[in-house]
Amino acid sequence: MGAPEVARPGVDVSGACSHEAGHPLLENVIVLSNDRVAEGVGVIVLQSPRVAAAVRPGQFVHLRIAEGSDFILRRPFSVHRAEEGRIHILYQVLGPGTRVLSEKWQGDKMDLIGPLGHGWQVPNGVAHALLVAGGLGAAPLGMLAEELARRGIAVTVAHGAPTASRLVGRDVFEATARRVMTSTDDGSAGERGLVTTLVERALDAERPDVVYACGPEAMARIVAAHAAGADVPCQVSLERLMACGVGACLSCVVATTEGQRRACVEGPVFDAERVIWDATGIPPKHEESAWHL
Amino acid sequence: MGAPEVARPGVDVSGACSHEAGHPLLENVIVLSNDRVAEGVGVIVLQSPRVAAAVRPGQFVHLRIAEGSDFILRRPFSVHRAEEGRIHILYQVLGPGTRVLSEKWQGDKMDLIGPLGHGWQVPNGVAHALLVAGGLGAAPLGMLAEELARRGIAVTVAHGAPTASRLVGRDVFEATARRVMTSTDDGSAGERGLVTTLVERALDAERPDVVYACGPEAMARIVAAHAAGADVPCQVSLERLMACGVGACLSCVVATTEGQRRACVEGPVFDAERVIWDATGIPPKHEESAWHL
Amino acid sequence: MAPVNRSMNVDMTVRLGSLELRNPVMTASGTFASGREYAEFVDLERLGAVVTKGVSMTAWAGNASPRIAETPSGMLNSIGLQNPGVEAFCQTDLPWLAARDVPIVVNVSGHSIAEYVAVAGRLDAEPDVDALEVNISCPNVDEGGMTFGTTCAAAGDVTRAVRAATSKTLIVKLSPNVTDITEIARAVEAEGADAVSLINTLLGMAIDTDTWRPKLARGAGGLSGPAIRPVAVRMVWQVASAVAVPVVGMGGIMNARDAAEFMLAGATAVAVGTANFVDPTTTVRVLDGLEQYCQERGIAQVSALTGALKA
Amino acid sequence: MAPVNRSMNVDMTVRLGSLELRNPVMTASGTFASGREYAEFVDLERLGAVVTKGVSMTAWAGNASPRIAETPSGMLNSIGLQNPGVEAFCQTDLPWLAARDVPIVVNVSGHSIAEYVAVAGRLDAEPDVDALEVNISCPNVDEGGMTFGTTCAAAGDVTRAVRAATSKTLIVKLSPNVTDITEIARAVEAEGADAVSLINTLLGMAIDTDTWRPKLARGAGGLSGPAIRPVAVRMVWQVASAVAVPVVGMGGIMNARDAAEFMLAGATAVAVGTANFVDPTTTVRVLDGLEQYCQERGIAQVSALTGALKA
Ligand SMILES: Cc1cc2nc3c(=O)[nH]c(=O)nc-3n(C[C@H](O)[C@H](O)[C@H](O)COP(=O)(O)OP(=O)(O)OC[C@H]3O[C@@H](n4cnc5c(N)ncnc54)[C@H](O)[C@@H]3O)c2cc1C
Ligand SMILES: Cc1cc2nc3c(=O)[nH]c(=O)nc-3n(C[C@H](O)[C@H](O)[C@H](O)COP(=O)(O)OP(=O)(O)OC[C@H]3O[C@@H](n4cnc5c(N)ncnc54)[C@H](O)[C@@H]3O)c2cc1C
Ligand SMILES: Cc1cc2nc3c(=O)[nH]c(=O)nc-3n(C[C@H](O)[C@H](O)[C@H](O)COP(=O)(O)O)c2cc1C
Ligand SMILES: Cc1cc2nc3c(=O)[nH]c(=O)nc-3n(C[C@H](O)[C@H](O)[C@H](O)COP(=O)(O)O)c2cc1C
Ligand code: FES
Ligand code: FES
Repeated sequence: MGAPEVARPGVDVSGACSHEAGHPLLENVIVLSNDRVAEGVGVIVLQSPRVAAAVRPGQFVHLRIAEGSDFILRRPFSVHRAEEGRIHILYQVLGPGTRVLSEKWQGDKMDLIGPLGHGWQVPNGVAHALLVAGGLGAAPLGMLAEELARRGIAVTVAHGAPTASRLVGRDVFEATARRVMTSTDDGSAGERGLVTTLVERALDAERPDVVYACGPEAMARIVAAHAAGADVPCQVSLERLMACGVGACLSCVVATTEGQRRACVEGPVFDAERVIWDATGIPPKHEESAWHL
Repeated sequence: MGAPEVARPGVDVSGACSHEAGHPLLENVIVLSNDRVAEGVGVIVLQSPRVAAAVRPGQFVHLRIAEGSDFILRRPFSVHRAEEGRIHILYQVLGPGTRVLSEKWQGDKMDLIGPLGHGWQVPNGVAHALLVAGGLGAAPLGMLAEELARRGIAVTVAHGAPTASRLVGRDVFEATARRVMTSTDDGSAGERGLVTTLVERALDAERPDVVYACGPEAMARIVAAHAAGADVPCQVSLERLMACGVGACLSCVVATTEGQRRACVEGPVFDAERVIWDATGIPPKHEESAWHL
Repeated sequence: MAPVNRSMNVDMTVRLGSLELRNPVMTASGTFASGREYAEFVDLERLGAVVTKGVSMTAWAGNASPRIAETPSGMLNSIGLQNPGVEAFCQTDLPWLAARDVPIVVNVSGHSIAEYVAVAGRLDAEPDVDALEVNISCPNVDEGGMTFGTTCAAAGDVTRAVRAATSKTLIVKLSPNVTDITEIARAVEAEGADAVSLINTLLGMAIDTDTWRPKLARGAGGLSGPAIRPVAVRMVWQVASAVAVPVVGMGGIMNARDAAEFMLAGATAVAVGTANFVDPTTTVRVLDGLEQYCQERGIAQVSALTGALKA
Repeated sequence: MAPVNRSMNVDMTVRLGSLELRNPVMTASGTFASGREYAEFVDLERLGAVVTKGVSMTAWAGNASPRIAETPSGMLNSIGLQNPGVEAFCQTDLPWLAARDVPIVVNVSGHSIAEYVAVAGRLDAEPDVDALEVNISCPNVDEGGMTFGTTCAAAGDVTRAVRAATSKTLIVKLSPNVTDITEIARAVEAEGADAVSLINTLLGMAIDTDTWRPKLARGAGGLSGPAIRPVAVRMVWQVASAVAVPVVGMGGIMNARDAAEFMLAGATAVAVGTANFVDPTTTVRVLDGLEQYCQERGIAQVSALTGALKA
């Protein structure tokens, strides 16, 4: 649709084997804190110096929540924030794995693989970015907001959730963004309605140079359509079930105009215009859950 | 071999379906303490009021060590002591289940089925009993020693272990027995040698009315032979792998002169003279371990 | 999702041939004896049916010990159908169970077709027996057992012979250790089975890497528990679309969700096996949970779950 | 037990036909791509062999998503052999891997015998390929795949045709979804297989009880991981006593003890699959652990474990 190609220095985003610079590693981590921040939502802070030093906005870690047979698969989580030797994960309790995560105590040990995936790209010349977070979609946008602010790029955030208490990740946005627009389904905070309406308005009024969106796929798809209509490049972070997390198993593919691409390596952030939206890859409870707008 | 039949009031020990009086129940329990008492041996005290009130010496509980898929099977443990609402389990760390048990903290929750099995029987007219404990074989003999002492029956204990630090369960024996004879393989406590030698001597010198033995099956077998030779009735507590613990699955059978008998219901305590000793039912590491004399 | 209506009346009854069960939750043979041992934990009269341990014509001693081994999310067993024989069963266990108001399904074993027929004939004479479940799938006996369940011809032969010997509801229990279970299911249906039950255990083995011996004295044994559930659900789904008779589904059911999974795949009723060892109250927990599952979804009849899987 | 001699030199080499491996630890096809993704975690040159993801003649798109589901101690997958085709493989992955000093086993897929032959023929021309593993057991493709692995005739036909097309070491990968795996193993041995590998995944299914849909978009898929280990060990044990060619054992290997279990059951080499996802360093952990296991027991050659199970 004519949106300018997002420049990604040194990374060929069209090839099947492009890797983010920065090698993934296996790191033993220790829980520093684990706090409930909303109904069913927590922030866990992990001592993870090697990942904290290497992670880029939009990348994720693949966490082994427990040893033993109960969780054969690791669980992928975005790095919400990274600071001196620590990473923060903003998580929602949806199933057994995230429930066990919510029961971790300070001092508990786990291991993770990271940093993984292809994060958000900041094209040269961007002066103003619109970040769109649907519920827990705030998770991978936290580091991005901080990075953009650090680089002097103006940030507008459109943040939506079903209800006020689900507007998690606010602190980072409020500390970094020029403007935070808010909507809730029930009107308990900000406007009553959908975050996509805020996006339409922001595209029109603020003319951002780029849109970064994360939330339910249905939301991301509408945001992408609005951005395309406004001729603004848009990147979306997508979720897929992941076994290996490192590109080996092909469980996480996203249908794109270039064919099947692995969300764990070529994603989770994709150019929206390349995504073929009819594919579904995650359990629907996530769409029904608080991520839903 | 002419040993007088042990009288068991109200229990037909020869039938396939005899049950110990006292119904097993499922009880949620809380860890009150969990202390290491020797290398790889611990005592865990559980708040378990219903079992504590009903359990008889030699009975056991079937403990669910963890929820989830890692331990499909419960683990059987003798009740070492029972007091006001609490039971004590003396356990040895041998495999993954007992390792997880050793990592339990005060306040942790589990559940158990108990009291289970047919415990030690005290024939009428017994005035003097010999208890034979091989290593952790002390576990099911603790309650018995206390019960016998309470009933004014004289107790002699023959207690053997590979080395002094493995002589666990001493406190109960010392508090209740008229005499505690000791042997260790390495001579670090008591006599150097096998507990079976102590037994031979005690049978000869003290003429007990009954022998109660628990330890490696090889030990129990020799003790039984000595007892038979001395014409003293002997009861042995045997171990078998157990799935249900309540008599339903037939995984725990012991070959006896009356046919296959379930260790969880008709045992774990058996009249030694009825046991056909060639059967083996437990993983050999238990025989190789500190239970070994 | 609509708010839960805990007072909604769910019709929990299901039918296996001419046998109506008050609910779909049965016990899996060999894991519940004849119910007596679990009567302390479960009100037997609440169950859909009690399925007994396998009975043969004469007493079987079973296999050597060790007879079980724990495996990841499962267990192996090689009990070997130890049982005191059908006559002893009819004298002791059956009267005890018959005094309870619960349908009785007797699991039938045999080393030969003649033995299956003899056991079935003996049980046919017992008015308290509601149905027979013919086990052509036990991996733990040398002759008979599983071999009857792995070819269509043998499975059909056993079924035909037993069918002629009994007028009771006839359930045939299938082996999962086959290339195409639908073929066997069709063969036993054609010979008059009123229902099929599946799965029996998968043949498995575990080795003690210290002693270099099999963990089971017998070498191989039957794998059960949650580990096998995906295989069982797949087979129930395949069989339910291949035959017209009802399917009793089992294999690793630990809770009501698992039971619902089997029903959605096509099972009319379900059986709880290994889970009884983990939690002796599993059967009633599954039953209560299934009812609540229906209430939460406004489902008036539990039988509506059967085969309701969407493509 | 003798004290551990950590400096004892254990001969870790094993032979698969004419192919000598520096140790018995291989990767299981489809779980390790062509090694590149795990090179961050594992020194590939330490492995016995790298077995690649299945390659077919033309590019295959694979199945719809979701393609995986977690199950008790296991996982289901229905990747569907997505791959860019043998030509692309030879242009990109192969040269990368060939630059490492590690034997390369290429897993071969086909929808037809002609496709298997074409892929094998193409790979035969590549000097860097050390062996072919012919996958006649994938449950995740409609035509071909598992169907070739479930009858002796078809398994034999594929093997014969591929044998004629390649002079490389030929491993045939067997399906566990059969009544008698020894029969299939004998058929492929008779047609010239240099080794057999087993097991591929068990066909399974899981259903989402909220949506009433299968958890995999495709419906059924392949079960792997520790849940299936007892079935795999049993089959390796059966096959190893039925054929003379070496057996590569796999299915739920998580650590060195598990690997030893397969070797005791009769495997000459082992492959690590699902465990790579749990711990990307599993292969070398298994390798180091196996060496230590031998040292602890004074075993001078790891190959002495093969088939050493006591009765
Ligand atoms: C790149 C990426 C980043 C993510 N970042 C976050 C985050 O920052 N915060 C957060 O709360 N969640 C995040 N998720 C989703 C998170 O991984 C799942 O919520 C979590 O795995 C659910 O595990 P469970 O055991 O609780 O649920 P279950 O549904 O029981 O999990 C069963 C299986 O499905 C997988 N699964 C379930 N839901 C998802 C999902 N939405 N995405 C991927 N796999 C899923 C699990 O990993 C597991 O393999 C992210 C997912 C991806 C792919
Ligand atoms: C009636 C009875 C009373 C017992 N009392 C005690 C006690 O008081 N203190 C104590 O330390 N141990 C006792 N044991 C042994 C104890 O049950 C085992 O040591 C324990 O189950 C080992 O579990 P694990 O996971 O650590 O070992 P693993 O060997 O990994 O266990 C694997 C499986 O084998 C079973 N198993 C292993 N060893 C034994 C065994 N010796 N007996 C029965 N099952 C076994 C386990 O229950 C489990 O099912 C008793 C056993 C029985 C039958
Ligand atoms: C200890 C044990 C004994 C069993 N005995 C029998 C039996 O006698 N007859 C039979 O048909 N199935 C028998 N089975 C198989 C079960 O009935 C059931 O088919 C199988 O275990 C799968 O269900 P589960 O995973 O819920 O246990 C037995 C299973 C176990 C674990
Ligand atoms: C995600 C995934 C993809 C697989 N792809 C292939 C394949 O392409 N070819 C093949 O022969 N086997 C394939 N397999 C089967 C494995 O190689 C192996 O046989 C099986 O998973 C059992 O081993 P495990 O339990 O260690 O994983 C795949 C398995 C998984 C889990
Ligand atoms: S999760 Fe394995 S390729 Fe992406
Ligand atoms: S453990 Fe089941 S009968 Fe004894």
